[in-house]
Amino acid sequence: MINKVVNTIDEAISGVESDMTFMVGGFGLSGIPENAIEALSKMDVFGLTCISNNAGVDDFGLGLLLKRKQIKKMISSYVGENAEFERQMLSGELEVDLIPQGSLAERCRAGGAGIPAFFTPAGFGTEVAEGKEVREYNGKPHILELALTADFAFVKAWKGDTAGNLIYKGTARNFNPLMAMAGKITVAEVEELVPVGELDPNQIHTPGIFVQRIFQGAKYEKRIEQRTVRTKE
Amino acid sequence: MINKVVNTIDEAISGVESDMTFMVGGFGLSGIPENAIEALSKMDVFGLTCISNNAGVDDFGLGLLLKRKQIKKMISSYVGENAEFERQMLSGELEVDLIPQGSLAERCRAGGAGIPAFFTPAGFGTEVAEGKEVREYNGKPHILELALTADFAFVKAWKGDTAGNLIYKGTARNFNPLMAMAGKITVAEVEELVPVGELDPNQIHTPGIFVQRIFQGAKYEKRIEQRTVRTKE
Amino acid sequence: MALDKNQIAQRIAQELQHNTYVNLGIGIPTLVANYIPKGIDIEFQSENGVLGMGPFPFEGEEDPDMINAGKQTITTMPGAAIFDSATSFAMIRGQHVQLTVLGAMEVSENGDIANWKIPGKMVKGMGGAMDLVASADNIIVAMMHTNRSGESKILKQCTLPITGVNCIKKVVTNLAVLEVTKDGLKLLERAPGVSVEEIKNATEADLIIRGEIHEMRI
Amino acid sequence: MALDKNQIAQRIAQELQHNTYVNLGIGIPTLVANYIPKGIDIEFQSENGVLGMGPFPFEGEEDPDMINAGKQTITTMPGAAIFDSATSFAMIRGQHVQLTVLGAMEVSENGDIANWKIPGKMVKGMGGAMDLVASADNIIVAMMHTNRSGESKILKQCTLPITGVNCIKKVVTNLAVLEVTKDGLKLLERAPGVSVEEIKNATEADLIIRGEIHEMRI
Repeated sequence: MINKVVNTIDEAISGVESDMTFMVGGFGLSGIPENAIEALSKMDVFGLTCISNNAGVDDFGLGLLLKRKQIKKMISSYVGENAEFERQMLSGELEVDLIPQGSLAERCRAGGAGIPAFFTPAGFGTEVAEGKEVREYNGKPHILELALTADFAFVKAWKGDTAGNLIYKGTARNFNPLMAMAGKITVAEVEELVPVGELDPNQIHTPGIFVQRIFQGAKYEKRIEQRTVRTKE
Repeated sequence: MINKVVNTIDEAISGVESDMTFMVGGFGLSGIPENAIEALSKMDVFGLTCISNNAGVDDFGLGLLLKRKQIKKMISSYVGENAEFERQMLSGELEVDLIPQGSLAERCRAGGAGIPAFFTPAGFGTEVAEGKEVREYNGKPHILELALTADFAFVKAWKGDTAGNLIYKGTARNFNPLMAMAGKITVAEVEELVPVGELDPNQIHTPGIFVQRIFQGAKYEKRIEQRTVRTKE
Repeated sequence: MALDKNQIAQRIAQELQHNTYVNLGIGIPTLVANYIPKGIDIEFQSENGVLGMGPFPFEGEEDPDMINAGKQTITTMPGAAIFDSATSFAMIRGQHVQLTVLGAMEVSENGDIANWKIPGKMVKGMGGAMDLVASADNIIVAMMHTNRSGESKILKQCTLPITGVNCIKKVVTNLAVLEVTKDGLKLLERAPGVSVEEIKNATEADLIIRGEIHEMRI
Repeated sequence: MALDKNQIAQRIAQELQHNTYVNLGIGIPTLVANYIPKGIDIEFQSENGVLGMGPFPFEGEEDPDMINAGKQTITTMPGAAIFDSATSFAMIRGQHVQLTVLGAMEVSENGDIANWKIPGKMVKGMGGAMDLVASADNIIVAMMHTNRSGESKILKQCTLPITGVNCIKKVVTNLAVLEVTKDGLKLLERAPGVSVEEIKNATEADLIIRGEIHEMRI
């Protein structure tokens, strides 16, 4: 068994440097690597390119890095929950590459899977297709999209074992398994770290081979963005 | 909840016709849809194109269909366990398209995922690359491979629920989840069919959306091809 | 009388087919789930990774690990399944999700849709909308017929950056039900008490009007 | 004296790096698992969908749902993971598996390998071999130096249909350890008691021989 455990958050993020490219898992604030993001927001690293479906909110998630202007460029599908983000983008301080959510997910998976490029119908005829090769398949135009990889991928799971195997809970899974595949160094944080042998091999979502470092997060706020409820009748 | 249960094997394979393309899950004899294959081997359908990693053995699995010469063409990665197969192939009765195992798996997934084509390094410079587009990425030549789909996909899982959700056991998983995605009609057979609500939504390997019909197989032989053991000291 | 948002959702719900998988966008589309006709089995997919979405949770039962694509807390129905974002869009791109209902800022008579960007003003991103409109067999748009200034949002050509070309099949607005045909936009139904003339006046695009146009039944 | 198959496996085992993932092909490569050096942590991947493969099961404990890519019954180690074939080859193609050890019918001095087809005679298929050789950072071939007629299997150019071009890094045979360099095949070590001359005579390809060639330590 290959042991992936790191004992401190500093060890988990060691090697991170300015101008690197990061992937950060999560959808909205659900399933984001809270502890890694917080630690990064205290480091003096700047000029980062950040691949993440969303950009957090002003005071949580990637918003923390945006506030300190650590991020030079965001590659995302939806960034609408963050006022500081919008300000930096409209003022030109922040470069933004918006790409369709499905293409973003597939490009991360492709990066991890050694598939350098693939065709998708998403975005044909739109701004997204500008400069991209178009080819017809099954009577329908498709555009060629390239794989994405990153120097570091930061992901968050529910449980993990010391070999780096991960299990996610609910829709906190989202982009995490795909980014775990695509990071040169994938740093996984988990709510609960267990010894090998405790997780059912049939139920692993991310096999440990995709994870270089694993640690149990010190705490999880797990903030809810849109609390919607119904009342009991 | 959308109910996918069919009550008889006849209902499960209804609509199958000569000259159709089938996908059949399994690796060797592990995880093959035994009941569907047996039922097909009793139907008068011929001229089939069969996409399956392997071709069964002489008297089990796809060997049953080969014996009755129901298969016109095999698309596989490895067919070395079947003497009748080899005879038909060398005599020219059977058309065979051999493709790298990883490309086969990815082409099935692509077919199910609406990705019509992708680049892979596998097979560059070999017979497999003949007639295929070559393009360099990351300093390495890649070939363009096309998605595979099928009129029917026959897959086998360990447990399934009435909504078509599937859970596999061990390495019997193999190609089954990918072919389930790629069948126009996917017929899943399971060792145990349970009501909805019994399977943990977090632990579903194949979401029911990919399955059109599900039934509990009458019996499973689960033959072992290479029984290898060690002795207790 | 023009429909309200709930009535638009109610009218769209009549389009739901038995035993189909449906993706509902944010806003009016979400309301469609409240009006599923009796005897029609539907499973809702949310592109952040859930199939078999249920109603909102009871107060106090919200789970931060269980949200929909609008980031709202949700529940799941028996038979639900959870998956990653790549598998989710495999379902969408691979046309396993039969119907997508989504909102729009503009639609055009050839079936283009614009709903993701107002240059220089609103740049939130397309989220999953481009994948959805490029893939689904059936796409229904739920929208108000005109903007706040009374200008038509149903145009000969979209003026905003488009989300997808030639992709939507039907538009249900507060005034009318329209079908995108290869000859152009066909008026199918009008809101109760709204005349064909009123609809024509509220529509910049040309409308194909054949025979008598019946009122919607809500 | 030339090595036997177990000794070839033993020599290859010396190449194993700590904390790496390794895919072992059928035949001699499988034997490598028996000789993992002390202090070296390795996880074995089998391309049919398992990481953390263990030894063969005890008699009576075979599980038809737990096999390796050679269709042999296996067990798993604590920390194992099971996955589908696409994910398995994502690991391979994405270079997450650091080392592949596989057999060959022929290799050439520029690192080509042929191991899947003898035209008109043996057509079993390439299985996962083409994906493996096209992807892995490090590929070691385990093979006998010559065929049964005594002809070299290490050639200037492969005569059989190739599995991959310019991909293998090392060859360990019953006679020698060879490295594929950009200048050609370099002789690194010789089997105990086997002379450089004997190796040269058994090799059709040109060999780069620099300095003294040491005996392998088994």
